[in-house]
Amino acid sequence: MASIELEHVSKLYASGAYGVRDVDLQIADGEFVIFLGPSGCGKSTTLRMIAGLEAVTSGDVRIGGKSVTALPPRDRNVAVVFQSYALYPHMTVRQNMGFGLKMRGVAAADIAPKVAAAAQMLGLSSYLDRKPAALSGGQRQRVALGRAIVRDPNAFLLDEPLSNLDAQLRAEMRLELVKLHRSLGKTIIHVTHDQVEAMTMGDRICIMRDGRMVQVGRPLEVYANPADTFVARFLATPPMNLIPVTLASGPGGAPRVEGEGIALTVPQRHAAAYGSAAGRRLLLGLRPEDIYERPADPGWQPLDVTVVAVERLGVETVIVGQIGAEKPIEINARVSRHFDAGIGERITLYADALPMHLFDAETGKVVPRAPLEPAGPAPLVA
Amino acid sequence: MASIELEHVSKLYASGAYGVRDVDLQIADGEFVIFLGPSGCGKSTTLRMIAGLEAVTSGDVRIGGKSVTALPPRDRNVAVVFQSYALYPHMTVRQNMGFGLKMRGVAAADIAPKVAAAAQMLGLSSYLDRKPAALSGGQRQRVALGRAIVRDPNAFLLDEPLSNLDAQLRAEMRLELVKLHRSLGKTIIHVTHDQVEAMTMGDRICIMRDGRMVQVGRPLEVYANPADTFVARFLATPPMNLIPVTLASGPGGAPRVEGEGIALTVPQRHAAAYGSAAGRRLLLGLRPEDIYERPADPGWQPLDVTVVAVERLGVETVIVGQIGAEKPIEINARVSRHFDAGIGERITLYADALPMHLFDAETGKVVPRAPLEPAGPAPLVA
Amino acid sequence: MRRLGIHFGLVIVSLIILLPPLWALRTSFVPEPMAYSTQLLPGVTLQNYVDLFVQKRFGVYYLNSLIVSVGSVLIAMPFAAMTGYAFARFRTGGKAARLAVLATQMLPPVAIVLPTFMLFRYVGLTNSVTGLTIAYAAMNLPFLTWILMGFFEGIPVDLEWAAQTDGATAWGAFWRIVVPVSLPGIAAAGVLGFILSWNEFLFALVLSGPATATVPVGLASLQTSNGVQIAKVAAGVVMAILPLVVASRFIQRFIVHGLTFGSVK
Amino acid sequence: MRRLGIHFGLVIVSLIILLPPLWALRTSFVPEPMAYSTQLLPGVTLQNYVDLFVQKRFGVYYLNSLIVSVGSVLIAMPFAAMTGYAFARFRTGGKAARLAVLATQMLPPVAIVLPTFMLFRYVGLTNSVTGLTIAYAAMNLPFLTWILMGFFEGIPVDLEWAAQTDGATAWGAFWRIVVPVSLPGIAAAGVLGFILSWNEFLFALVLSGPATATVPVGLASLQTSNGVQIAKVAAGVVMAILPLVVASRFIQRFIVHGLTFGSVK
Repeated sequence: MASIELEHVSKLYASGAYGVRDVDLQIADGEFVIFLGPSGCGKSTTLRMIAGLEAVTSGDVRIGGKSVTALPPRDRNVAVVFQSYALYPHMTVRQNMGFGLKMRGVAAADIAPKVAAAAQMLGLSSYLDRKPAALSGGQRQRVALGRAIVRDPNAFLLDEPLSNLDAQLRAEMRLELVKLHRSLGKTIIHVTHDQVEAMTMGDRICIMRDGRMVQVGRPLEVYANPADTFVARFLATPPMNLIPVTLASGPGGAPRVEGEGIALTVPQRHAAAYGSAAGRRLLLGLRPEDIYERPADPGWQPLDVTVVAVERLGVETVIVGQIGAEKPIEINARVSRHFDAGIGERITLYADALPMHLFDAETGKVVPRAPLEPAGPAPLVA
Repeated sequence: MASIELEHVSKLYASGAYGVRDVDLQIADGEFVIFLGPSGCGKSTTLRMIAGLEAVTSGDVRIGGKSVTALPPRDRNVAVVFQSYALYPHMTVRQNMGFGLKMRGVAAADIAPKVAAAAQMLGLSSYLDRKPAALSGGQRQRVALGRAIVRDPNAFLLDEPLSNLDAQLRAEMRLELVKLHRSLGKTIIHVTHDQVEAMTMGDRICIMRDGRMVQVGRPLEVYANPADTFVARFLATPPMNLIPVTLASGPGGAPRVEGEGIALTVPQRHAAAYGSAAGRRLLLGLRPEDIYERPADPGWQPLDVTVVAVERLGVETVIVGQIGAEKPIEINARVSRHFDAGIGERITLYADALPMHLFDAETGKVVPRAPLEPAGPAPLVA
Repeated sequence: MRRLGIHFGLVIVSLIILLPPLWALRTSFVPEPMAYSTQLLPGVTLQNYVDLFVQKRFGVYYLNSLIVSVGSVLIAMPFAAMTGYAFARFRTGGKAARLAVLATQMLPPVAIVLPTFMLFRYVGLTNSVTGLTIAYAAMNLPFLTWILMGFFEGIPVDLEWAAQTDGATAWGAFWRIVVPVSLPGIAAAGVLGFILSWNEFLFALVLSGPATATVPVGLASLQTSNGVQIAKVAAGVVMAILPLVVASRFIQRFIVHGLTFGSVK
Repeated sequence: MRRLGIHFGLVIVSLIILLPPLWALRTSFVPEPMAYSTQLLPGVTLQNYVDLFVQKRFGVYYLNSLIVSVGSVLIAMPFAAMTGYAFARFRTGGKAARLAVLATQMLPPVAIVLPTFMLFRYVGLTNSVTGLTIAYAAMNLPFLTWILMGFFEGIPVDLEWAAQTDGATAWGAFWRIVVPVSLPGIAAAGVLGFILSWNEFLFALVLSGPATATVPVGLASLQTSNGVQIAKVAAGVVMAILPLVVASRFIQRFIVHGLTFGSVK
C-alpha cells in the first residue's frame, strides 16, 4: 500500500518566500504521476517534502494512509532518483545498489541476488564492479534507478532523472521507465519540465507554478482543457496561440470573437457558455495544430495571415504568421510538410473553432465551457 | 565581403586526440550556416578556430578571401556570441555593448547612437544602465547579441546561444535570429545540438561527428537524403527507424527487403540503384512519419506490429511497435492524434516505401539512390 | 528548541573566542598595579597607552609595521596577479610550477631566516625598513600567487575570448576584464597578505633593529624586558589587533566571498 | 620558440627555488672548517649529522616534533571535520561563525603566546610535549575547519540525501558517504596542518624546555649559541626539510587536488 496524500502542504523559507503553497493531492497506489512546471515552481521541493528531505512548514504528508510528516527519510521507505544521480563515487555499482539493503540490516548473502536481478533487468550485469566515474551518463542513470529498485520501496520519486541525457537516450529511457512502472506496479512521482515526458509517461499530470498546483488531470484532458493561459502555453511547443479579442454579435446574432485582423464565429455548442464573457477583454486560444492550410471540415473558418517565417522541420512545417497591423500578433500554425509559402506573402489559413478556448485577459483564467469528448480514436468533427 | 572558407582545417590536441579533422567548407557571404552535432563533435572548436580563439593545427582559414589563420581574434572582425553569453559583469549593458567599438578606438560620441540603435532593435533601451547580474536570462542573451551587432562585424559566430533559454523563449529567439539575419544580411555560423534549430534557421546544415563533417547541405535535402545512419537518426525526434533486412527477390521478380517480421517491396524507381546491395546485411531506414495508421495512397504497404507503447502528445500520437519475435526491433510511427490502440495489441500500420533508404549494416553508409524531388508544395506520391 | 540550542552554542563559542581579546581590552585600561585584580574594572586610565607610545616607541613600530605590511603587498601583488593568471589560464609550467609555489610555503621559516640575514647583511639591508619590506614581499609573492590562481581559475575563459574578439589583446583582456572582475579576490588576497606581514615575528626579529622594529617585535620586547608589564602588554595587544579588526570590518564580504574561490558570477 | 622560452624560464625559477636547499644539502656534508669555501665539494663527512644527533640532541627534538605535529593534527581533525561540515551544510551560525573561525587565524601569534604561557604554567603544561600538542591542536582546529569547510561545500547534498533515503541517519550519511568522499581533502588538510605545526617556532620556543624542544627551536639554538656553526645548521635545515619533502611526495596529488577545493566528482 503506497498511496501518497498531501494535505495543505506548504513550504515557507526563512527568507519569507513560499517554496510551495497549500498543495492538496491524492495519489493512488500504483499511480504514475507527473509534476510538471518551469524551474523554481516548487515541484522538486514538493518531491523532497514527500521524501522527508525538506521539512514541511505546515500541512500533512501521508504515505499508505499513515502520516509521515514527522518521520526522517529512512523511515518512509521511498526511493529517490536524483537529477545528478547522486551515486556514491567511492563505491562500486554493486555497492551502490546494495547500500540501501545494507543500511536496513539485510545480510550480504540476501543482498547479492537482489542486486544481480536488478542489474540483469537494467543491463548492468557486466558493470557491477566498476566505480560510477567509469560509466557513461546513461549507465549512471540506470545505476541510480537500479539502486532504487533493489530496495523494493513503496514508491519511487524521480527528480528530473532524464534531463542530463541526450535526446535519443532520453526517448529510450522514457519508454523504459513506462515499462518499468508497468512491471513493478509501484507508485511513481516523476518531476520534469519536459512537456513530452509529461504528456506520454504518466497517468496524471500536476502542473505547478509559483509553488501552487494550478491544474491536475489526465494528460490529454489537461491538454484539451487548460485552466489558464500558463497551462495552455506551457504544455506544447509551439505553444497555444493567444489572440486578444472581444466577444460580439456577428451577422444573424451568432456570437463572434473579434480582434485586430481576426473574426471567428463561436461554435454553437459553446455559445451559451461564453455568453457571460461578453464585454470583457479576452484572449482567444487556438492550438497551432487547429490551424491548417486547408479546411479539414466545412466548418473550419478562414484566417488571413502575413507569413513571417516558414519553419520546415522535415516531419511537418510550422508557419509563423502575423495577424493585425497596428498591434500585430504572431501566431503559429502546424501545416503539412508539403506546404510552402514565401516570407511576406499574404495567405489564407483555416482554423477549427471547435477546440477554441477563451481566457480572461486580466487574470489569465479560462472562461469555462463544456469539454469536448476526450481525444480518442474518432476525429473531432464539428 | 565576408565569405568564410575552411581548407583542410584540423585541430590536434596535445593529448594526441583530434578535436577537428580535415574540415573543408565554403560559406558564401551572407549565408546562414548551422553546425550541428552531439556534444564533443568538434563544432564549437571549429567555430573558435574561425574566430581565432583556438590555434589551427593544420589547414587554412580564410575570411573574405584573405587567410586569417595567423591573425589574432581582434584582427578578424568577427563577433562571437557565447553559450554563457560572456557578458562583462563589471560593466553596464551600455558599456558591454560599446566595448567593441571602444577597443577599436571609436569616439564615445559615435558609440552612443550605435548602442542606442541596437538596444532599440532588441528591446533593451530601458536596461542600458543595468549590470548583467540584474537581467533575466533572455535579456542577457539579447545583450550578448547586441554587443555583437553594435560592432558591425563581417560575420556572426553563435556558439549555442539559445541553449540556456527555456523552451518558449528559445522558440522566440530562434525566430528573431532568423529575422535579424534577414535584416542584417551578414554571414552567420550557428552552432547547435538542437535539431529544430538546425532544420528551421539556416540555409545549410553541416553535420559533424567525431571532429569530421559528415554531411553538408540544405536542411530538407539532408533530411531526405542522409549520408549515413548517424545523420538519419540524429536529425529528428523520434529518429528514423532502422530495421535489419536483406535484399531478396519477391514474387514476380521485384526486389524486396526482408527482415524478421517485415517484408516490403522496393519501389520500382529505386530497384536499379539497390541492385548492387543484394546479399549484404542492410538496415532499412523508414521515418516515423512515413508509417501511418492507414494507407495515404494505394502504394503504401502493410506492416504488422505489436503495440509496446502509445505516446499521446496531444498534437499527435507516436506508436511504439515491435516487429519480429526472435530479435525484436522497436519502431516508432507517427499516427494521427485520434488513433488509439491497446498495449500488447497486434495492429497493422502502413508504410510508404518511396522515401525509404538502405544503409550498409557494417559501415552505416547509405546505399546511394536517386533523390526524390525536394520536399515542397506537392505531396510526395508514388 | 533546536534554534535555542544553536544560539546557546553560538554564544558560548563567541565568548570563548572573544573573551581573551576583551580581557586584553579591559586590562589595557587598568592601571598597572591593579592589572591582575579579579575585579571587572578596578580603575580606568589611558596611562598604559601613553607609556606605550612615549616610552616604548610604539609610534615608530606602528609606522614601520604599516609601511612594511602595505608596501610588501603592493610590491608583490602585480607579480602575483600575473603569475597566478599564467598558472591558471595557460597552465604555465603545469603541476610542477604549482607545487613549486606551494613548496616555498612549506619550508620552515627558521631554516630560511638565517640565509636571508646573511644575504641582507652582505647587501646592507639589515636593520632597515626597506629590507624587511623586500623580505615580506618575497614571502607574500607565492602566497598571493596561490590565492589568486584559485580565483582566476573561477573566471570563465569565455569572458576573455569575448574581449579578444571585441578587439582587445590578450594583455588588454587581462587588465580590462580579468582584473576588474577579480577585484574581490584581489582585495581578499591583499588583506590576507597584509595580515600575514603584520603578524610576522621571526623575520622582523632577526632583520630589524631598535629603530626599524615592527609591532610584534615591540610586543615581544615588552614581554621579556625587566619582567612582564601586563597592562602595557595588554595595551600593545589591543593596538596590534586594532588594524586587523578595522581591515576585516571593511573587507568582510570580500574575504568571505573571495575565499570561497572559484565562484565569480 | 615559445616553448623554449617557457622552459628556459622554468629552469631559472626552479634554480632560484632549489638553490638554497641544495646549498644547504652540500654544506651539511662539508667539514665545518671548510663550510664557507667556494669550492663545490671541498670534502665530504657525516660528522655534522653525527654531532647534531649526539651532541645537540636532535634525535629528541625530532621525536618531539613528530609527536607534536602528528598528535595535534589527529586530535584536531575529527572536531574540525564535524565543525566544518556543520558550517558547510547547515550554515550553522551563518557568516558570523565563519568569520569567527577566520578571525582566530588573524590574531598575531605574539599577542597570544603570553596568555597561553601563563595559562599553561598555571595548569602545569609548560615544558611538556603534551602541552605543546594541545596548543598546536588548538591552532590547527580553526585552520583545518576552514579548509574542510571549503571541501565539504563542494560535495553535492544529493549524495547525503540519497544515503538518507537509502536508510542512513544524518550521522551515518556523514561518516559513510561524506567522509570517504572527502578523503583527498582530509588528507590535504592533514598534511598542511602537519607542516604548520612542524614549522611553528614561537609557541615552541616559549612553551618548551630543553628536553621538550622541537626541531625549529633546536635549529634556532644552533644559530645563536657560541657563534654560528654553519655546517651543523645546514645539516639541521636538511633534517628539518626532510619530512616535508617526504610528505609532499606522498600526497602531491592530494594537495593539488584537495586545494582546488570544491571539485569532488
